[in-house]
Amino acid sequence: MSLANRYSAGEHRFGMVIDIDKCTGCGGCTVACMSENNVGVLYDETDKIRSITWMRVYQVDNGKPFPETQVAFFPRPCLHCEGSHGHHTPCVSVCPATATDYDPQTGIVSQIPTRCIGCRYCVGACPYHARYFNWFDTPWPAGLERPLNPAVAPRMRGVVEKCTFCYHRYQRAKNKAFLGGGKVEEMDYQTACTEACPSGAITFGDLKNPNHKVAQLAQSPECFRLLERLGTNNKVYYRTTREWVRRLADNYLKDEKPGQVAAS
Amino acid sequence: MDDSKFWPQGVTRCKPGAFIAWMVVCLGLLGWAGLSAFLCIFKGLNQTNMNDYFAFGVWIVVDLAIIALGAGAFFTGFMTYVLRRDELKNIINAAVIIGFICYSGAILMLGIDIGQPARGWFGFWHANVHSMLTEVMFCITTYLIVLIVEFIPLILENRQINKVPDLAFFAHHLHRIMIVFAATGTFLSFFHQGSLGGMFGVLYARPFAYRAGIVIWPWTFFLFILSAIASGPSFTTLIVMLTEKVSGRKLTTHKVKMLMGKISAYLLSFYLVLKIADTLYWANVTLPKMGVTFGDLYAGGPYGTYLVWLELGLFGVVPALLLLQRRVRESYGLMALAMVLNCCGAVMNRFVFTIQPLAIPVLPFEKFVGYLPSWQEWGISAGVIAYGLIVFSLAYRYLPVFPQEVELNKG
Amino acid sequence: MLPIVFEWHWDVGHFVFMGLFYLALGIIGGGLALAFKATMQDLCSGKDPHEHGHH
Amino acid sequence: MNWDRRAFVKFAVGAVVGLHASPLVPKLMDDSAIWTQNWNWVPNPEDGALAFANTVNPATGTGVKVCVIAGRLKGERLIRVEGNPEHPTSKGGVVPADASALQNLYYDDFRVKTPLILDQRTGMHVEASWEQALDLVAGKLAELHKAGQAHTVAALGTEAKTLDGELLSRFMAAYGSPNTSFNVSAADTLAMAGWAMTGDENLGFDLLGANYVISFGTPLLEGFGSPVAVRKAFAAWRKDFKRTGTLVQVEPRASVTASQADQWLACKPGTEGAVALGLCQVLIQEGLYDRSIAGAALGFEDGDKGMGFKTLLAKNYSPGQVAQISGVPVETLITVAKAFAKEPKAVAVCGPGNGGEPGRLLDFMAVLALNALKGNLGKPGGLVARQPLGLKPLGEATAYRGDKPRLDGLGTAKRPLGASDHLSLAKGALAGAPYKVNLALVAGGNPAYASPQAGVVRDFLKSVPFVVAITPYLDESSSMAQVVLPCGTFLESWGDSLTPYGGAVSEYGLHKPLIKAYDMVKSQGDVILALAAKLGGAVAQALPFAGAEAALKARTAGLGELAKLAKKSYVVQEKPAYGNLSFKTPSGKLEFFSMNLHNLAVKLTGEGGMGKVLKAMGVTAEGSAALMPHYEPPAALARAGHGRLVLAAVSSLRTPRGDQPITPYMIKVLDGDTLANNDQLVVEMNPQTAHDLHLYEGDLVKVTSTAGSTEARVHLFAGAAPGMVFMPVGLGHYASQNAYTYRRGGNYNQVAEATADPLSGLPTWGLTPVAVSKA
Repeated sequence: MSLANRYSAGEHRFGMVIDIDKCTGCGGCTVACMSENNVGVLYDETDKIRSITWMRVYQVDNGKPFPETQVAFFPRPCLHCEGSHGHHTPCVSVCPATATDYDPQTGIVSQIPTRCIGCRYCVGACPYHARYFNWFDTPWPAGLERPLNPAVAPRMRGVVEKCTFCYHRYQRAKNKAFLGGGKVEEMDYQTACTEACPSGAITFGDLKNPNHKVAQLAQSPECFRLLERLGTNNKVYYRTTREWVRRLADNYLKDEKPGQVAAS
Repeated sequence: MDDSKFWPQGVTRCKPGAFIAWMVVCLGLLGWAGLSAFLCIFKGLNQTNMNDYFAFGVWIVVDLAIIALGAGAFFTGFMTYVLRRDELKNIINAAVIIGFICYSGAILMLGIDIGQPARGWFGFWHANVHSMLTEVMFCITTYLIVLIVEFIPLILENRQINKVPDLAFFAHHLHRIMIVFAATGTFLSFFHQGSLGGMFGVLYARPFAYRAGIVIWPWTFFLFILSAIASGPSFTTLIVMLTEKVSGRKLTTHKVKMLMGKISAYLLSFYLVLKIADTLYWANVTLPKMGVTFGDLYAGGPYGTYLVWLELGLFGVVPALLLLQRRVRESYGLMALAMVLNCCGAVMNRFVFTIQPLAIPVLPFEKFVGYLPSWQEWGISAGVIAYGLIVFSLAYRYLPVFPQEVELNKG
Repeated sequence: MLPIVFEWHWDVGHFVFMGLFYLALGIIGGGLALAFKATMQDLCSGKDPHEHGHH
Repeated sequence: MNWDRRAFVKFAVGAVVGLHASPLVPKLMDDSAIWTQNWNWVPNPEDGALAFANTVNPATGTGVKVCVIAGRLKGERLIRVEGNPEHPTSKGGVVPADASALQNLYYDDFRVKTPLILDQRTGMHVEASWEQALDLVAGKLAELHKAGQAHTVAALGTEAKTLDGELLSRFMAAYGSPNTSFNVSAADTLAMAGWAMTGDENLGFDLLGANYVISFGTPLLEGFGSPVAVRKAFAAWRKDFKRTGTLVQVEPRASVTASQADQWLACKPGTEGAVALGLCQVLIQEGLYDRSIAGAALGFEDGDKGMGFKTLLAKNYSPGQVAQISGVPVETLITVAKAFAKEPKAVAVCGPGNGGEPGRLLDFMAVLALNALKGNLGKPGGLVARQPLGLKPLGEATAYRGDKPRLDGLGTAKRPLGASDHLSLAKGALAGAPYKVNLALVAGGNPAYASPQAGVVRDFLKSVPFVVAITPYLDESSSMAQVVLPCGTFLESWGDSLTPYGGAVSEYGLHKPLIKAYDMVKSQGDVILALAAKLGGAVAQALPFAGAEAALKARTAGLGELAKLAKKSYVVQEKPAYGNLSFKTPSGKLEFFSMNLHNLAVKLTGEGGMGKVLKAMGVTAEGSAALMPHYEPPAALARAGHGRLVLAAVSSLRTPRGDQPITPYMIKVLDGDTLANNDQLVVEMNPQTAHDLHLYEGDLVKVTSTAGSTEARVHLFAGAAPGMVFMPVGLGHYASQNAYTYRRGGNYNQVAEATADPLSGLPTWGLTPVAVSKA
């Protein structure tokens, strides 16, 4: 199916292509994201299952013995799933309070922390662990509240948060384009992680716009999506030439080969 | 201190001292729950051992379990008022009280379980009607209103309260139109029992929970309804039996209990046939499409296939076969045992659907994460049980719950 | 939640869901009102509440 | 109307219905909805106009843009550090240390906000005015000077060639002490190797121009030079899903570089140099080497100095022998060497070790030899010599004129070559030979934590009666100081940075105050200059600047107007200076046999004693081989075995190197394989090695060396070489002011043992024999 037809009607479908063969796992994207989106730091961040990391970089290895071992990294933002029929994002469809929504124009899965009741149903629904619950009040000790970005409201305890593809940047770009009388161009709207990546492993843009680089790259047969078979129909494409990395991106039966299995 | 003038007409109850002692024990548990609730609300849910992998913990298991077991209220109500099985009138009061306890207890628990209790009502205010959880919230709350309406006449029938003419009239008139409430309750309860199942069945990105279905309802929707109405009557009967044992008084005829057992038996058998079919379809069709095998899902952590045998075998087929036999139902002890197994099956089923799907990693490079509830979580869970014990004990002591009690304990 | 608040796009799902919800609430409210009204009537007519016999 | 029961009930019902019909209910619901969203302890950042300012992060060499927001009520504040796409080498993009720099800037508890003076009675630091603090320090210095004890003052700086380093050196020389030390780095080793073989100390690797790169044990993708700039080259080899460049990594662990490389040669620890020599031998035996320069180089063929490099290789470094030494198979050596020779733009890279150590000089020389044989000297994609930028000196050269020997033994027969380092200074001072230190000036860094064998430097600082720290942070070193003088981070002060390690083009980065986060904080240069002014005399004369800005103005006079330069924040040469290297060696040729080294040894002892000198310098090879690239087994390996494992470092861009404190965000992004639950350090071991020691995943172990020990959890990683244990660097801070970094893991520098590198004499701490036992 052609790239644009994978998604429902709507002007844009913002998405990413992440080149795993370029990612060096430096964490630049994660930190840039946290500073852009006011993600706080708890005093104990080693409790990873309660730590908030919108853009998490997973380290994986091929499981082979020395010296055939290799590691690779999966940077994992929110993948902004669309689901297979209409806007049936795993998390959006389950939120009882409409605190998360699928924007039909951009394909971005939004999150409204001030509306979230903290039931965590969406956390359970997301297979990517892209959703995080604020188990704690984030401490902002003296002074550390100063670098907070005014474009993004810091969250309170007891709500769920996640990557929004830096939606505030899109709004800013739209405002700017509106005032300038132009359109939002490819480079006007880029996420913080994309800008930060020193290897240029992340490409961001509109998957529906054939002029955008992301739309061109995502067509490559080397591109695939995480857990594509579940039918989440997300918008973050990964790319690698390494078979073992690709195999780790989805579940396969023993006799199946990646790339030859259709999404369910 | 003599409270006998509040007792129902013509019955005796235990001495106030013993009752107070029992209440103190329950209040102790409630105190534990109170402290836990205080900590969870003022310090946040970091007081629990839940985390981003185990977004749901023991609370949700208890919630789902007691709502399933509380289904005795709606189904007995349905049989009594809508299908006019008059012999069930002898147990309907108990069923309503248990239903009330389970539903109100579940809602209290959910109030602490959500991260923003003050925003709990946003589920109504900003309802997302596509969410099974929204349906659950609406139906549970509305059904709780129904249960309260059903419970009110019973309270008003207390010997002293009934002396007030306004209230006596009101109770009488509520009774007259109880069929309307019972029917509404049946409708509401039917849907939310189903939606609770649907909540997990729709998680299409969680292979362990996901089930195919029809239109918007996954098979779990129907299975949850069935398992709830199969175990609910058993649970109601068990509570009555327990009360009989504790009080040493006969409260209903064995015939009534046998009828409840029979209802359970048929429903449970029907449920099991469908459940086993569903499991086979899921294991052989649904899962392979997602690239997973049945074995994969039981390979890691403490969750082995023994859980399946336990849930469907010991807690499923065994009680179904037992209850189907008249001889078993005729035996007080054997029927009780079968009903206990049946209830365990429902609880187990709820556990399997809440905890296990979260424990099993979906991303191939994710790891199994363990979870054991904290003392605060146990505290709240115990508190809900204590709350139930208190309400039921008070109701039994002061309200004419069992119409046959006077008759059965003559001489 | 209230029909007067238009904060989302109302689709068929909303009509069905909210329709059923308000129907259920209406039945419960109506039933209660009915019982209430009957009570008031009985009170005015000065009947003895314990005449009805047992239910 | 009578208020009977019925009327009341009617009224109540009416009221309830009426209220529900009014807007009161929705209004109250709305209000309470808003109320539930107010969490007054969640900060509400003030909005304002945004602006961007350029600067260069000296810790990473990244050109960055800093976002400044002008709030109406609370004034200006910095909110973000982003990459600067216009910076010619880093071209946008940041690493964690850049993106989280504001956390160190703004962390009040961790910052030195005013001068602090230790109250002897309470043992606590007390706030003081600049006047008081400077008077106290200057008074102490003047007193020592008057007593003829000027040489007993030691200064521990960070980088020698930056503005701050030069100011410190001039200050100390003019004041009258030879004891100034700086952090050692691979740049020192590369400068020595270049000086020994080409006569040029400013060599760089043209990674961007190359399409075949062999990296010898350097963490190319984990912290080499400017990490962002290196990634730009790496990204170019992988542009648009095409592989246009080949990367080969030689090292004993499946690191990020090894995994991202097209080929990983897993070698035994410390044998990377031998692999380079093995490749040299293949080039020669296959006739694939450059004959015009390498073939004509001094010491290539046998000659009057003895055996030539060619013979040495053939004799000791045949593929078979190298395979024996390194564990890299013969066929692999041959294929890689052939591919390297075939590719027109190929370069071999040496650099810092994973622990940030300066590398082994002999290995560097082997890598230079490989490049020379490849014939890539001065060529695009090869080894190039950087053109100097033309920074002006700060005045007439000032050197220590006294007769007291240096405490670190630099310049003596024991250590003829080499750069200064804190550890040797500390060791010398602790030994008291020939004298003890009375006052230590810690300028800018945190040697008590970050120096190799940090425990020794900490003991040294403890032993010094009067310690002055000029630092932005309340860290391990400043907590030991009698006087702490606050200086700014790069975001709030004047200063500069030079070409990152291995850069192919000369770079100059300039940072200026972008914000006044704390009123009393000054640039480090300002503090040194103010101290000089207070002291007066020769010191003031040697440093005749009003402040750091003025000093920078003088220094950059050749680079244009300071204001313009500061706005742009960098000067970077457009492209590498290609063209053959002009060899500034004594022979005027490339030298495999280093005349510079030879002459130095001769100068110290005369021709006859040369062997002895070289022995003292740790070189075991005999004859001409001693002054040629060759392989010396690392001393640490000899003591490993017998149940001991070899400890090596794991470098990562999620942990800082050297002096820079780790930030809260960096701690946060460490995964469980680096910092386990409850802030436990994690060490990696090969599953087989762990099995032999009866250790399992997650076991708590004690890793002990002669230098120190730390506790850690075992993580089994198949990519770790057997017989080794790998430990992350940059953790284990013990200064309690920083609640985010305090006691997070253990400090590699406390366990790693520093030994003198043969020939260079620099401390190196990449491999340490350790005992690993269950804790």
